[in-house]
Parts: sequence; C-alpha cells; structure tokens
Amino acid sequence: MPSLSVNIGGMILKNPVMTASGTFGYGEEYAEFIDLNRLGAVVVKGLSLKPKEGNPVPRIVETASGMLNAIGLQNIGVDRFILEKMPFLRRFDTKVICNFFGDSVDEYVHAADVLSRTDGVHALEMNVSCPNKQAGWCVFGTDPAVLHNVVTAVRKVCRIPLIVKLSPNVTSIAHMAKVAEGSGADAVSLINTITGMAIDIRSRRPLLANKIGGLSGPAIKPVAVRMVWEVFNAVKIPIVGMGGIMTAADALEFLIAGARGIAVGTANFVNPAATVEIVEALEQFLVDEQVNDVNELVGSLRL
Amino acid sequence: MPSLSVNIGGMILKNPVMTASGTFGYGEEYAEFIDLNRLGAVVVKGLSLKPKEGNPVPRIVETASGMLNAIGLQNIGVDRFILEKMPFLRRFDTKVICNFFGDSVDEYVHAADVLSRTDGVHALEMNVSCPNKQAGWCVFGTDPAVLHNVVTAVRKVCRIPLIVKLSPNVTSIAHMAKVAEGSGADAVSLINTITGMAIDIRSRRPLLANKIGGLSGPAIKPVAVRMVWEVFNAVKIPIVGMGGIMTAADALEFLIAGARGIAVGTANFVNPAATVEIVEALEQFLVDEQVNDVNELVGSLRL
Amino acid sequence: MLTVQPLQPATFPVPGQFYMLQAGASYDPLLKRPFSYLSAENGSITFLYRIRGKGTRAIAALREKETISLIGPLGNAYPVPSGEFIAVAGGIGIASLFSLFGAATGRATLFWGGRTAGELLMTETVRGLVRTAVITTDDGSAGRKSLVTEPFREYLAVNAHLPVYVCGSTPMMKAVAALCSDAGARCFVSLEAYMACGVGACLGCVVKIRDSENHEGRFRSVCKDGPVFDASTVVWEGQ
Amino acid sequence: MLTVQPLQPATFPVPGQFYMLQAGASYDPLLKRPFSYLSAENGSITFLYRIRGKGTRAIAALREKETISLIGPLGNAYPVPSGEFIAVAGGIGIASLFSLFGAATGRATLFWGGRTAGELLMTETVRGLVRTAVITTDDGSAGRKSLVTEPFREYLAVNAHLPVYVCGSTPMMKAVAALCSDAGARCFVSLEAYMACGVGACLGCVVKIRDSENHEGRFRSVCKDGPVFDASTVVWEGQ
Ligand SMILES: Cc1cc2nc3c(=O)[nH]c(=O)nc-3n(C[C@H](O)[C@H](O)[C@H](O)COP(=O)(O)OP(=O)(O)OC[C@H]3O[C@@H](n4cnc5c(N)ncnc54)[C@H](O)[C@@H]3O)c2cc1C
Ligand SMILES: Cc1cc2nc3c(=O)[nH]c(=O)nc-3n(C[C@H](O)[C@H](O)[C@H](O)COP(=O)(O)OP(=O)(O)OC[C@H]3O[C@@H](n4cnc5c(N)ncnc54)[C@H](O)[C@@H]3O)c2cc1C
Ligand SMILES: Cc1cc2nc3c(=O)[nH]c(=O)nc-3n(C[C@H](O)[C@H](O)[C@H](O)COP(=O)(O)O)c2cc1C
Ligand SMILES: Cc1cc2nc3c(=O)[nH]c(=O)nc-3n(C[C@H](O)[C@H](O)[C@H](O)COP(=O)(O)O)c2cc1C
Ligand code: FES
Ligand code: FES
Repeated sequence: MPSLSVNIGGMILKNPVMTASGTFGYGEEYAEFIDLNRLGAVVVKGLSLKPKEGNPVPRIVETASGMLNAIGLQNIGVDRFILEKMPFLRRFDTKVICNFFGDSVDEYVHAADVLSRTDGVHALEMNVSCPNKQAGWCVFGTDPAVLHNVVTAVRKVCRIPLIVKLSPNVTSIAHMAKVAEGSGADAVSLINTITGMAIDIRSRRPLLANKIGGLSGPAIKPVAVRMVWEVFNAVKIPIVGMGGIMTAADALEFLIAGARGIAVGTANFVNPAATVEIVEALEQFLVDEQVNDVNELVGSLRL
Repeated sequence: MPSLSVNIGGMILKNPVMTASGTFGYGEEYAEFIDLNRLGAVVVKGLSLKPKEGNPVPRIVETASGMLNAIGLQNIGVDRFILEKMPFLRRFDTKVICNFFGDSVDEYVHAADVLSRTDGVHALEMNVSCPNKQAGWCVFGTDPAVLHNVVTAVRKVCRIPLIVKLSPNVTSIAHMAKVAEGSGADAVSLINTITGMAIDIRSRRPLLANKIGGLSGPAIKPVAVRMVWEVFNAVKIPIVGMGGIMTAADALEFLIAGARGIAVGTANFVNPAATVEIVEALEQFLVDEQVNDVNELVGSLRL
Repeated sequence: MLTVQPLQPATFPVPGQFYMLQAGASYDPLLKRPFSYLSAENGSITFLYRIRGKGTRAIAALREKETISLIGPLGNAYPVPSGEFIAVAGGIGIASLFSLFGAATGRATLFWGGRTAGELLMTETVRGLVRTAVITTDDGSAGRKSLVTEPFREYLAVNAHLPVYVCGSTPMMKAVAALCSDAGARCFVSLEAYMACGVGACLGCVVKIRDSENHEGRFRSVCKDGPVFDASTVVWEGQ
Repeated sequence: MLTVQPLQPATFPVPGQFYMLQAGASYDPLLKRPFSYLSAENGSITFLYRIRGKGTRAIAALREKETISLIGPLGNAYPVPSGEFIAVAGGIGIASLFSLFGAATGRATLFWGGRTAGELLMTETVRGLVRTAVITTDDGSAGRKSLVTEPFREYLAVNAHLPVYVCGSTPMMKAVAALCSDAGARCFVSLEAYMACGVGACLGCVVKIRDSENHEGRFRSVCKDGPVFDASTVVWEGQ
C-alpha cells in the first residue's frame, strides 16, 4: 500500500484530500453521505467572531462549467460553532481546520485566538480573499503590506498551524505567497474564487443580489493549477491546492504542480462522495504508477 | 430598424460586433464562411515588426468550457501583412483593426507608425497583455508605469484611433484602464486571456509546450463581464468587451455592463458564423425590447 | 416525466421532499437541479418536469436504461393533513403536491393555475385524486381565465378552517400566503430557490424565516430546513 | 460509424479532406473535433470514428435523426495516384485512406496495423477495396504479430517505385517516412494534430514544413496547408 500521508505545516494528514471551506458546511451536512474518517481534513465554513447574516438572495448562479457565489460569509460565529459543531467534529478521526476571517485585524486576531485554543481544532485557515465582501474589505488579500500586517498579528496568537488562503485576484500570487510565508504562515492554500459577474439581459440586473460573486468549479482549474505552480516555485512552505477539482485526475494535476494537500469545493455539490472517491482513486493511481509515497508526486512536474 | 452603429474612439462601426485578435486569422480564413461586410470590424492576428515563428506544439488544449492557447504570437510580420493581406481586406466595407505588439517600446512604436500610415487600416489595437510570452515580456500589461510609457510613446506616432488591450492578470484592471486612458488611448479592449496551465498526469508534463497558456472561452465570461463593469466605472473612453462571447445573449451582457463594442474570439472556432449570427440576434433583441439605438444599452446595468 | 430505479437500495421519500438530479457527465451544465418526486413505488421514483434550460434539456435527452445521477430524498415534508385540505398549485408545482394527495387521509380541493393549458400536465390523473380541481389559465385555454388566486380566494372565504398547501411561483405563493393570513387559515408553502448543493452546505438557497426570538427573520436554507415552511413564518423579500 | 445528411447543399469532399464535428450544444466539450470522411455519396457523408474522450463520446450518444454541427470539407487532399500504390494505416487511420481506395485508378497494397484486432474496423469491406491487405497487431490478435512497419519495410524493398500513402500515429508515420526516404520512395502523410478551428485561423495545429528556401522548416497549419504533406518536407519534431 502506498503512503498517502502528508505534512501540512506540522500537521500530519492521513491523506492530502480536504474539503474546501464553504462547500462542506460544518461537516455534518455531508456526514450522512460519506465517512468523514476517510478525509485528510475537514475545512469548515468561514467563521467570524460574531455570527454573520450574509447577502440577500440570489446568492448563486451557474455559469459555463462553473458557478458564481455571493453567500456573503454567512456563518454562526465562533462561539456557537465551538458549542454546537465541535462536539460532532471531535468524534471523527480526521483533522479539523477552521477557516476564519474578520473585518479588522483585531477581529482576525480575536477569532484566531479563540479558535486556536479550542480542543479538536488542528489548524486554522485564514481567509484573506473575500471577493464577496464590500469595498475596502478586499484589501487584506490583495495588498502585500496589509497582508503582512494581518498575518503577522494572527501568527502571534495562533498556537496551531496557520494556513493563509490566497486570493487569485492579484497580479502576482507568488508575491503574495512570499509575503504570507515571510509573515509566519505555515502553509498557503489557493485559490479562492475569482471575482465574476453575470447579468440578466432582460431585466438588465445582475443575477446575484450582491452584483459580483466568486467563480468556482472546473472553469477555473487551469488558472488554479498555474497559480499553484507559480507559488510552488516561490515559497518553501507547503501548498494546499484547489479550484475546480472534480476527480482524482484533477487532484493529481495540483499535486504534480506543487500542492501537498488538495481541497475539493464545488465538486461536493455535484457529487457528495467526490472527496472519498478522490482518496480512493488517488491511492489506485499510486499503485498503478508504482509510486510508494504521495509526497514523491508533489511538485514533480517535468519540464 | 434600430440603429446598431457605435463610435469607438472616433471610428464609426456599423455595428458593435468585431472579431477577437488571433481567432480570425487575417480575415481570409473565414471569408468563405461569412460575409465580412456584415461585421462592425475585423481585428487581425497580432502583428509584430518582424515575422514571428511562435511556440512549438502542442499549442492548444481544451479545458472545461474553455481552451488554453500558447501560439506564441506567430505572425507574418507587418510588411508581409501590408503586402499580402491588406489588398484583400480593403475590398470589404468593414473596419480593419490591426492588433500589434513588440518586445520593446521601440518595436511597438515602429510597428504602430507603419501600420497607422497604411491605407485601409482604421484603428490599432495594442496588445500589452501577452501571457504567452517569456519572462519580462509580460510587464507591459501588468505594470502601470511600463504601460504608461509604452502607450504614451505609441500615441505619439499613431494617427488613427488607438485601442489598448488590457490583461486580466492584474489586481486592478480598472487602474490599468485609467493608466491607458491617461496615456492617450482612445479606447480600451478587454479581456485578453487569463494565464492558465494544464498537466498530463501520466507523463507529468505540461500539456502545452510553452508550459503556460491563455484561457479563453465561456469559462472566463463571468470574469470578463465583471472586469468590463469595473472599467466602465473607472474610465470615460469606450470599451471593447470580450471573453467567452458565444451568443448575442452573451454579447448583451457585455454591452449592459458597459462595453460599446464586443469581440468574438473562441466562438469562431466552434461556429464560423458566430459573429454574423450575433449581429442578427442583437438587432432582433433591440426590436423585441423596443430599443432604438444600441448605444442606449451600453452601461445600462440596473443596480 | 422521468422514472428512475436506484442502483442501490434507497430511502423512501415523503410528500414535500425532493431530489437533486443531473443527466450526463459534462461539466456544462455543472450543478444538479432540484425536482419534487411525483410518486415512489416498487423501488422506483417518478418525476414530472418541465423543460426550462440546460439541466432539464439534458434530462429530456436521456434514453431508456441510461443512468442519471441523483441525491435524495432531501428536505423536510408537508405536515400531512389529517382531514380535508386545500391545495394551490402553479403549473409544474403540481409535482410537489401530487404525492400529498395520496398520502393524506382527507381529500383535497385543488386550485391549479397555469399560463396556458400546456403547462397543466396530467390533468385527468390529478382530477382523479382530488375532491374538486378548479383550473385556471392566464389565457383561458383551459378552465377559468383568471389568476389561480381568484377562485381560491372565493373558496377560502368560506373554508378558512382548512389547511392550505401551496407550491408554485414565488409571487403566487406570496399572494396565497397573504390571503390565508387575512383569513386566519394555516398555510404551508413549498418554496422555490436556486440550489447548488441541496443539503444545507452551500447556503445558496436561503430564505428569511421568522421565529419567536426574531421577527425580522433569519436565513434558513430552503433545501435543508425547507422546502416546506409555515407561510406565516416566511419573510417575503423583494419579489 | 456516423452518417450525416447536410441540411444545406454541401461541397463534395475529396480523399484526404476532413470535417470538424460536434454533437450537442453544451460548452463542455467546447471545440469541434477533426474527422476524415470515410465516404460521401447521395448527399450524405459517412465517418468512422473511435471513442477517445468527451467529444467522441458525445458523438456516440447521438440518436438517429438528431442534428450534429459540422464544418467542412476542410484541408487539402491526397494527390490521387495514377496507378498502383502502397497504403499504410494505423488503426482508425484507415478512415482517411478509405476514400482514396475508391478514387484512385490503381489498386493499393495496404499495410494496416493496430494494437489489437478490435482497433481494426470494417476489415472485410477494406479487403474488398484493395489488392492485398497485410494486417498486423501488437498482440497478435489479428494478422501478423508485429509493428506494421515490418511487413511494409519488406514490401517496400522491392516496390520503392510505388507512391506510399500513410495515416496513423505520429511515431508510425515518422518511421514510414524514414523508410521511404531511405528507399527513395515518394511518401504522403496525413498528419495528426490538435485542432481548434480547422480553417487556418488559430495557428494551433502547426507543423514544421521544409521548403526550398528554408530547410529548417516553417510552421504550416495541418488543417489548412495539410493534413496531407509530402513526407520529405515534414520536420518531425520531438515525437
Ligand atoms: C424544491 C424544488 C422542487 C422543484 N420541483 C420541480 C419539479 O418537480 N418539476 C419541475 O419541472 N421543476 C421543479 N423545480 C424547478 C426546477 O428545479 C427548475 O426548473 C430547474 O432547476 C431548471 O433547470 P434548467 O437547467 O433546465 O434551467 P436553467 O438553465 O437553470 O434556467 C432556465 C430558467 O429557469 C429559471 N430557473 C432555474 N432554476 C430555477 C429555480 N430553482 N427556481 C426558479 N427558477 C429557476 C431560471 O431563472 C431561468 O430563467 C423545483 C425547484 C425546487 C427548488
Ligand atoms: C485530420 C484528422 C483526421 C482525423 N480523422 C479521424 C477519423 O476519421 N476517425 C477518428 O476516430 N479519429 C480521427 N481523428 C482523431 C480525432 O480527431 C480524435 O480522436 C478526437 O479529436 C478525439 O476527441 P475526444 O474529445 O473524443 O478526445 P479528447 O478528450 O479530446 O482526448 C482523448 C485522448 O485522445 C487524444 N487526442 C485527442 N485529440 C487528438 C488529436 N487531434 N490528435 C491526437 N490525439 C488526440 C488526447 O491526447 C487524449 O489522450 C482525426 C484527427 C485529425 C487531425
Ligand atoms: C458556495 C461557496 C462558499 C464558499 N465559502 C468560502 C468561505 O467561507 N471561506 C473561504 O475561504 N472560501 C470559501 N469558498 C471558496 C472555496 O473554498 C474554494 O476556494 C473555491 O470554491 C475554489 O474551489 P472549487 O472550484 O473546488 O470550488 C466558497 C466557495 C463556494 C462555492
Ligand atoms: C488562439 C488564440 C490566439 C490569440 N491571439 C491573440 C493575439 O494575437 N493578440 C491578442 O491581443 N489577443 C489574442 N488572443 C486573445 C483573444 O483576442 C481574446 O482576447 C480572448 O481569446 C478572449 O476572448 P474569447 O473568450 O472570446 O476567445 C488570442 C486568443 C486565442 C484563443
Ligand atoms: S442548496 Fe446549498 S444550502 Fe441549500
Ligand atoms: S486548427 Fe486552427 S489553424 Fe489549424
């Protein structure tokens, strides 16, 4: 049996397959479809200190081989999450990664502090790339100086591995990854959604109540793979790759491009068993290709 | 009959529908499929002062609802173009727009000078966003200062309308559009392709010989529409919108978002008659919706 | 109409529940689409659908014996009425109420509206399952030429003690809910929403629902907390 | 096999030409795929194809009387041999040469190789059209167990005056071209390439072709300047 285990910034996962934040609820939602124990990690819906209402509907619209979402980061807040959702998640033999965000450095720090002290939370994933949020909000993930500040501040309070989730809506994601690395991130994950828009031509209104939304799904996979490869060539910390992964073949593109872990997002909606099927097919691929350890694939692109 | 005519930086087009550079050859290739006289403008394959060989094959690979290309700007050069292709293009009652590029400011200026003095060339489109080109090349379109320099220099020699074609691979395309406007551009066109990559998982090699390529087609439409809307809110000069336009409904999204002209790229490959069908359906839409002038639609997004 | 035979033993659905369906392996269309089940027996499940766009076109292109991918049964259920009840359907909304006609002990008085006769499928079968069916169309091509709310309003005026079950377009449901609220009748609506996951994970399909603690309403997912809601708790927004 | 009936009067194809085909209206798969025509008569065109991926799967899913979208005839043609000739086909490459068997005045000696017998379709029909057909498979499941180049080499040794027409995988065509070059035989190859447009507009399908002015070769498009090239002009790169 080939080894599937990977080390993401000090956290050992049984396999590289995770769920992408916001596409897997708090884990419960898919627990009746798949065995969560099979996953490398469960990454939960983005959390903020206080609960958030999110955007009005319509929040989603399908596009060619993709979807736009403008959920607006609706979530139950850190406190209710710890109280109501963590007891369930602790029952599983998988890593729990809490995705979180804030609308100020203070809020980021506060949320990170509470979450990183919570029993059963194995790592944090910082969402600094929120194309769904209004105005000034976006800057965390698109301005190097702002990114440096917030990651440095969070790093100080975070006692567990810290993954910084990067926005693709930048000129150089490799540069942003270096900034995250330099500010103390243990790993980076990418890509978050690409900002997009769709218009109803009869009413001449945006199809999303929030006007713009984030594009995900197979449509963005080539962009995501390219960005993972660019980041792999720029930083030493591990990369969690995502963006349009539907099958093990897709996951393998990311691993070969340089991702040590991969996350499955939109695919969960299409096929609730996508994650587990990817774990199984990944293992089979390693057997077929006589690779003993999945880590041998990471960044193994031949040029 | 509603009016379809639009003014792009001083050039009057009979309708807003153009071809996207690099997807329509030099016009000849599609002349046996459609009547070029029906088009607002023909935009030819990107030209450089000297002929260019382009990249090795494979140069194209299909992705979900899109394609990656790394043609490498193969072209016959300005001189042969004027000698061999312009006589053919002059025969048609449509505007001819020459897309061009260079690998130095000098080359840009030189090519613009020659092309803008060529009889029958109605406007120039400056390609400053060449994700297919090596290393330093990309900076023209992604660095504001470099963009300012090259556009300013070209502006000085260009006697006809100058359209600057922007790269989507930037943090703020609205900012780049403002720079182009400030440097003397008569119009901007967007988006060029989004840089992407695809990997063959068995051989672990990139599927394009050039490793990375440009993503086009329906997959990128939501990103393109969003960018057109952002640029529309940032500049006063007209916008030519493109990226994934397959049908008149797609074209209308761009017009409503703020494009005064639209260009059809990848769709030509799928349906050689796409441009003409879009002109016809656009006209029908105006009739159905009782809009007298297509210009009324431009930027008519209701929020 | 589409009848599917699950490859693995499947849970039995109850009236009000739905499935997410997808035909074909292409990524365009990408997402599954929600459909109420029409009936479920002998291990097979039947759906009634109207072709709207890409997703339903792909379903319509299926040939006999081909496979379709589905998730379900999903969502909550209609509280099954213990006696007589009123049903209000808009067009294909009949699909959702259909299974209730068989499951309920009492019989239904059905008000069923469509734009044209063509939108009202299987009318004879439906008539056989209800006490009375009052049909309306916008163009008068079948039944009375009026909105479905017209005859319903008249009937409700003297039957406000009966529970009302509604499935149709949002404006229609909103109007019926308002009439019921005025008349003091209980009303259950099966809401429409764009759905991505169907299982409460994406939060794409939310609707504002009031509760005792919060009169403004809080977002609940139509797919998981619904699709059936007590109409008096629904905050009808901007529609 | 797929037979299509153009809705509008269409140009008649000549051997070597091809069409770009696409089934379905989905954007995934997005691009049309190139296929040689097998035969064209009574206004209908027939193709022979092997299912490889998304595009060919979509074609295989077509039902009788459904529409398919196509562009063609495209590309240049085989210079029709005036007398006897040699044909070398790899698997489905037979589709391209098939029409030449009927069009040529002389008859062909065919060397036809595949991995397994299953790759060699319509063998009986093909045998009926040629003088001799020598079949090879990698696994020996049909004909001789060898590469197709083996028996071809033997035959060429004493028949180098005959022109050679080849369609198959790139490595096979390269090998045949080399043998012909050594033997001094004329050789025409129908090249493979990924194509987006099929009409010379995208420059995606290029191959390096030598000419008198340029021995290193210049990029020519397989779709427009080919797919048939004189093998001696082809610069076989990195394959
Ligand atoms: C719980 C539930 C149960 C349903 N049951 C049935 C059923 O039994 N039979 C049936 O025919 N339909 C049913 N629907 C509606 C069905 O889901 C849509 O018709 C279908 O998603 C359309 O998909 P499409 O790809 O064909 O159309 P699309 O290409 O996605 O859209 C075509 C048009 O339909 C509209 N549309 C698409 N999806 C929805 C939606 N979810 N709500 C409102 N408008 C939409 C769009 O605005 C667009 O104008 C149900 C919907 C829900 C939420
Ligand atoms: C001029 C020409 C004529 C052809 N004639 C025929 C014919 O008559 N019958 C027939 O069955 N096939 C023919 N082909 C090949 C055919 O075009 C491909 O099999 C088809 O494009 C595969 O499409 P797909 O979507 O099913 O596979 P994809 O999903 O696109 O690819 C599946 C696999 O096939 C390979 N592949 C795909 N396209 C090509 C290509 N153009 N060249 C080489 N490998 C490819 C890919 O590497 C991949 O491994 C011809 C090709 C050319 C260039
Ligand atoms: C409905 C939806 C909600 C999302 N919510 C979050 C979120 O709360 N936090 C976050 O960091 N990313 C969020 N994302 C982004 C995904 O985690 C992922 O980065 C992106 O969707 C690309 O992956 P995919 O193409 O596999 O979906 C969300 C994506 C979707 C589709
Ligand atoms: C094969 C191909 C070649 C292209 N060549 C050029 C080019 O030479 N110059 C240029 O400015 N853009 C070029 N483009 C970009 C297109 O003009 C257009 O901006 C892009 O493809 C998005 O539009 P689409 O999605 O409709 O194809 C090329 C695109 C493709 C697909
Ligand atoms: S559709 Fe995803 S939460 Fe309801
Ligand atoms: S396929 Fe476009 S040039 Fe040949």
